Amino acid sequence: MATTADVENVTHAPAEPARTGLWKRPLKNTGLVGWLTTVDHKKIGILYAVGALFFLLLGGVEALIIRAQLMFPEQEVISARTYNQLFTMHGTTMIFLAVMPLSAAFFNYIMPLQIGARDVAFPRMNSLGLWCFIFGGIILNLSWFFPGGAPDVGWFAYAPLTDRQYSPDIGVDFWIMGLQILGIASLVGSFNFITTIINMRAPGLSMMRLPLFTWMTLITSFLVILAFPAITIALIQLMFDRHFGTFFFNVEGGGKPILWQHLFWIFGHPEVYILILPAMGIISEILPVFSRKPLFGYPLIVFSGAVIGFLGFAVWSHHMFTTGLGVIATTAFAFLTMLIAIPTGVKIFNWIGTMWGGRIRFTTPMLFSVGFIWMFMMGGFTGIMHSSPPVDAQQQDTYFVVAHFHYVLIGGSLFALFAGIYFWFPKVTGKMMSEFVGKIVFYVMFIGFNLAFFPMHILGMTGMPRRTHTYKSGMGWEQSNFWSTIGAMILGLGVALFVIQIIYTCFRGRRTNGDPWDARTLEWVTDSPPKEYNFAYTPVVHARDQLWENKHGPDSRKMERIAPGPHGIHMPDQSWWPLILAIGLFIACLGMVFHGEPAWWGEEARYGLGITICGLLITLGSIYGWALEGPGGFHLHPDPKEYDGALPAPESSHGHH
Amino acid sequence: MIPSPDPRLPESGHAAVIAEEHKKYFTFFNVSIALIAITAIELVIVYFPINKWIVLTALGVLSLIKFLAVIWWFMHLKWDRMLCTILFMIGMVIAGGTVTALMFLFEEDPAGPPMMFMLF
Amino acid sequence: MQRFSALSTRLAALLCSLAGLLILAGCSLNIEGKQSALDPKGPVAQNQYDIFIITLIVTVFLFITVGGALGWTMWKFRLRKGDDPRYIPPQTHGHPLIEIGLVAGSAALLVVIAIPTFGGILLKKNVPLHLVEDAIEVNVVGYQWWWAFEYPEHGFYTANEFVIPAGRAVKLNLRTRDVLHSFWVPKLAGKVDLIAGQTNFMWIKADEPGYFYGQCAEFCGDSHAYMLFRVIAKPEAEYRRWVRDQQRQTANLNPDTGPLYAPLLARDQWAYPEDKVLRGAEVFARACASCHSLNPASQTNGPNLAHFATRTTIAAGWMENEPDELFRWIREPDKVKPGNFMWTGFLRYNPETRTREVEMAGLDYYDLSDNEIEAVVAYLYTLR
Amino acid sequence: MSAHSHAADDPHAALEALKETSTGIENKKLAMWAFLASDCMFFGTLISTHLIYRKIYPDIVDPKAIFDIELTGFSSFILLMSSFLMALSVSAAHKGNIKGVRWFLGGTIFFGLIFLCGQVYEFHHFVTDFGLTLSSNVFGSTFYVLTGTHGVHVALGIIWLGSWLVYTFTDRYKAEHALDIEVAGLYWHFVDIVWIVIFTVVYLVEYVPFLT
Repeated sequence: MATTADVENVTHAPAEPARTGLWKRPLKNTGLVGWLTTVDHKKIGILYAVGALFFLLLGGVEALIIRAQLMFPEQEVISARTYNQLFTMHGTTMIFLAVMPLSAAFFNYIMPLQIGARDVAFPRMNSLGLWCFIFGGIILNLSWFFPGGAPDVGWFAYAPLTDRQYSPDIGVDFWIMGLQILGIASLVGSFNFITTIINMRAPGLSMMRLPLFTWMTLITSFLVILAFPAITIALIQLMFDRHFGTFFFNVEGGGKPILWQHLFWIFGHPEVYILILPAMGIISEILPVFSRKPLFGYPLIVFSGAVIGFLGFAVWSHHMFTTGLGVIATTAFAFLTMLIAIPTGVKIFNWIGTMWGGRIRFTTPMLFSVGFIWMFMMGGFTGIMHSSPPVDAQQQDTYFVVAHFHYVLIGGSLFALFAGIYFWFPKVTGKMMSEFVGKIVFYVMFIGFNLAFFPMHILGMTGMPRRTHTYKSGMGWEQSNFWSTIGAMILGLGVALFVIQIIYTCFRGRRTNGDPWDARTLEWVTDSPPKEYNFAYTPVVHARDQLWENKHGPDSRKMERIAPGPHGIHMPDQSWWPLILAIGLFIACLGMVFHGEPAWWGEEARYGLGITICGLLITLGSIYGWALEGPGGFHLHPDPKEYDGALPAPESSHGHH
Repeated sequence: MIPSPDPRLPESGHAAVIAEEHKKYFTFFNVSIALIAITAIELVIVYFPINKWIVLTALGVLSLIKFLAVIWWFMHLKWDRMLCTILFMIGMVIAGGTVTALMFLFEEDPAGPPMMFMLF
Repeated sequence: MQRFSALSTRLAALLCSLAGLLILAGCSLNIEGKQSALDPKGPVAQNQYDIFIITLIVTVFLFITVGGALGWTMWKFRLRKGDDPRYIPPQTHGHPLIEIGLVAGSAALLVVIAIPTFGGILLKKNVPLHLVEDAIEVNVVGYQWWWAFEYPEHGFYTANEFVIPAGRAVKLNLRTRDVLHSFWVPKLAGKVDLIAGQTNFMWIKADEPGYFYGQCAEFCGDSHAYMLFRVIAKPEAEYRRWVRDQQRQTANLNPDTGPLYAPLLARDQWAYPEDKVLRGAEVFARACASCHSLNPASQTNGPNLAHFATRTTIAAGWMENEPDELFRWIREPDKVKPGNFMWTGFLRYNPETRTREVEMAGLDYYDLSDNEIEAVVAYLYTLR
Repeated sequence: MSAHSHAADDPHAALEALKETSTGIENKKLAMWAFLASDCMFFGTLISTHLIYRKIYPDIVDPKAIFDIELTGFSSFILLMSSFLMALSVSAAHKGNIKGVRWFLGGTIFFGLIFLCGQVYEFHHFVTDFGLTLSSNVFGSTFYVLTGTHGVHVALGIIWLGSWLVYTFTDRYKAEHALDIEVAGLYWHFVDIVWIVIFTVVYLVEYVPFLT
């Protein structure tokens, strides 16, 4: 058997990184250049997280302004147009710029560690995904600074309101191009994750031994690659309608705006699962750790995740029950939607089963996880309600639906993502977040969240529609709206406290050892934070919860280690090209935005196409630069002393703690 | 410069690779002949003055054969691991299902006349 | 830290049970609001309410059982003070029988929802046979941001509120002239969208006479929040009288052949002097008539204003129909309803210049004086 | 690259050394198949848009009057041939037959260019002789965007394959690039099968007798 001892025989030959391309390939992995050119999945993950948290705060501020406007009836804190822009940008920001990238941050950082890989399959493509996300966020938010302002058509952007006839302003163009570039980010990321998970697992880590979070990453990635094409094409069609006079959604030319809704929700419903499945994966990692028990019914949880993903493509029209679908279609989509409740329920049962008989430690991540189950249950149950079209007819487009999806997306996704942050923060930084502050954050958020969103159920059932910037007094909505705003502010306070805690912990946090939670999965086998090469050896996996087996299992299930060969560990070189490629796309998208804006740019708008072509040429050029520079790479020879900071010696089963 | 053969295989297998690829040549040739023949048949049968359903079914079956032939032989699925086929089929099944469902949904247009299979 | 941990566990359990109570308290109430879906007054809304209650019972049952199990698990298996944190509980991996049982159980509960759901879908789509005989028909057309109602059987239009006979089914054909809207009177029926490029169908019936609040429920641009309407259900006889009144011409539409108002009302019923009314008529003909028809049988770009004085609301249900409110509405429509066409004029998109051009001038262009507006208000209140 | 001294005695390591990936499928190939699965949805969306509008407005245009089925049939034949040559280039690349790679790739690109010229001619013909543009009616919108997207795929494929053709003449071309050519080939074949579908549902069905 190979052991770490082999490495001591290795000579520490200096690595000679390749230097190709138009300029020298960046060698330094520190400083600004280090971050801009990084291909390290961990750094990319951190950048994703920082970007996502920034946009979470931005979207949160937008939400607070919205709630301030609705605090009292017939208020005029902001104008109707501004309100419409705010809820459009709030929705778009939270979905595409906060929750998805935060999930992507975990995919990037945690997944390769969980499968014992050195990095993702295509490190430079990973970096491209990151920069496309950043530039997509920039494009979307640039719209605030141009005449006409941000898009004001809703994140769903139903045609024909998005037609130039009804939205002549530039906002919708920003929205289209921003989403398009964010779509590229998600797509390249997902191809990468799929390849990584299928192909780069450590020896012995069969699919049915994969940690649940990795499984959910895989399923989510499949959802992304199959759902995003629908919106990409729909956006292209909308762009053609707005810029080149086609009739896809233009009623006067015979277009059917209902088609937009179908295409949008063919994407939009799987998107919902893209937002929630990673959260379920995180929960399925945390519950076993703090219950000190393996996941109950692992195969069934995996299977139900896959079923949810698959059924997610067969239920899109339940967002359209009020659009006059035929009886057969309505019934079919209603029943398929109800069917989804079963695999979702299975997950909840199995989470309870995981905790059952365990020894539950209510740490901050665990509190957020349990909070997730409660809140997700609430959101799920209201979801069952409007899976029934007659009930949905009263609830669609009301605050009831707003309550429902915030229970799923905040109480669900965001709580789970926060749980993940508390759980993996020591992994990423090597520092512990304070349990005391963490619990305060949880309770503030939990109370604020429920106060903000529970009254919305009542608002919806008593007839308050969504997306209205004000409401008449005397409709019986005053109380609920008032308390909802108060709750939103408390929730905002909780999030602010959380961000402060993160920043504080980064600088002043208590150092911790590699495995502070007594965890179960492979990512905790390495140092915290991991070295840039992740594992100084190739782990050979013999069980599902490998680290747990290392600590408490029989010898036959303990991990083995294969030392790197005489060349050391191969590392890819950093690269400028992903960033330049993303800049090319950014320029192309901006050109396309300006092409549609004669209102304030006059005849010069026609140069927009020229800018687009320049951007595309930059893109093409960077593809060549990328291809010709090659993956490059150098070899590292880890110092034997750096090995496995957290891994107990395989001989002793109780070495830890 | 003559590069060495496929590095995935041991050196001793080089001759086997060559033989294998030679066999593939004839397979590819036969497949391409079949594809052209089927295209020709398709071009002819659309003019047959027979029941539209027979023509449409025939068209569907023939293009499906062409489709499968290309992915099975030209795209190496026959020789590759099953996983590639499964991966692609996931996309095909969901895309096919979506197209079918959309076609059905737009037949249900309550405003218009029953347009079921007006095109097909 | 340990104590805080135990405390927080207890607090968590308390919060969760509170949330459960809130659910029960919040949803099982029959909340009567002006626009409440929990206070159904017609068969369609009643059916939807009933199914909602069924789903509520099922989900509350689930919440209590699953949530109970969860809460109990959290409580029973928590790490207590004095427990050895390093204790390793039995590493059980699951039990197929339990799991299959739970799957089957939840599937069975879904059937309970599915059956009435199917009935509800059918009910909403078609007027039941026993009601179809004396159903009336109303064509609903959505505009940014108001509603036109046409009675095709009687050949007249009205705007933003319409009258239906209590006890009779009303078939609604829903169309839109611009973007999407959604027709929603919660007490009578759940919403159906007005989709550009197609006609949607729904039906409503008010069991008793009443005044029902409705609102556009699909985001439709700037003033979406101000796109309200009313459904007024009247007893049969009153409904007939109303129809007869609506068919009557309220104003002489040709300014050359006489006064512009209908001389049907006794002078003492007028709140305003006649010269003011006449002046108002002139202003109306100059600044308003291009968009607002006074002929009940025709529909132009703006709401039909025949019989304006009989309506209860103005500005698409946002304001009460009172002189002060009306004055303000005409004085500053851009402030009352941002983006609305009464101010900017009716815009048409020009694909060549890619901009919206004014097709019919709005009040911004006419710049009416306060006196003129008062005159128009006086005139409008003669339109009975 | 990461082969190590214990490859012989450790079965896991031996597996790693031979296959490098968990499944034995190369990363690039796997990613390409995932991309193609995704591309199915792209074209699925476009094709359904076209078919839906074709069905809703059967009389807006008489495609039979403007289509030139002989030309399109010839184009299909050309694309199938290029697919055949592509398969041969991949085969040649695996054999290490670099001359074969050059010839077959050149042929593939040549046929691809003919196809593209056919499409440009077709579009030009439609625009100038029938006045069918993107913005003349819904048929124009859906038809041009669908076939245009396919055309863009073909054009990108030609650029991609052309780059490889040039690359084979440099001394940077190595035997392991057979995999890259195979991956490019997968893309090219996919473009071909999309055309098989488009040829049937956009062109051929219009000629079925009952459709008048």
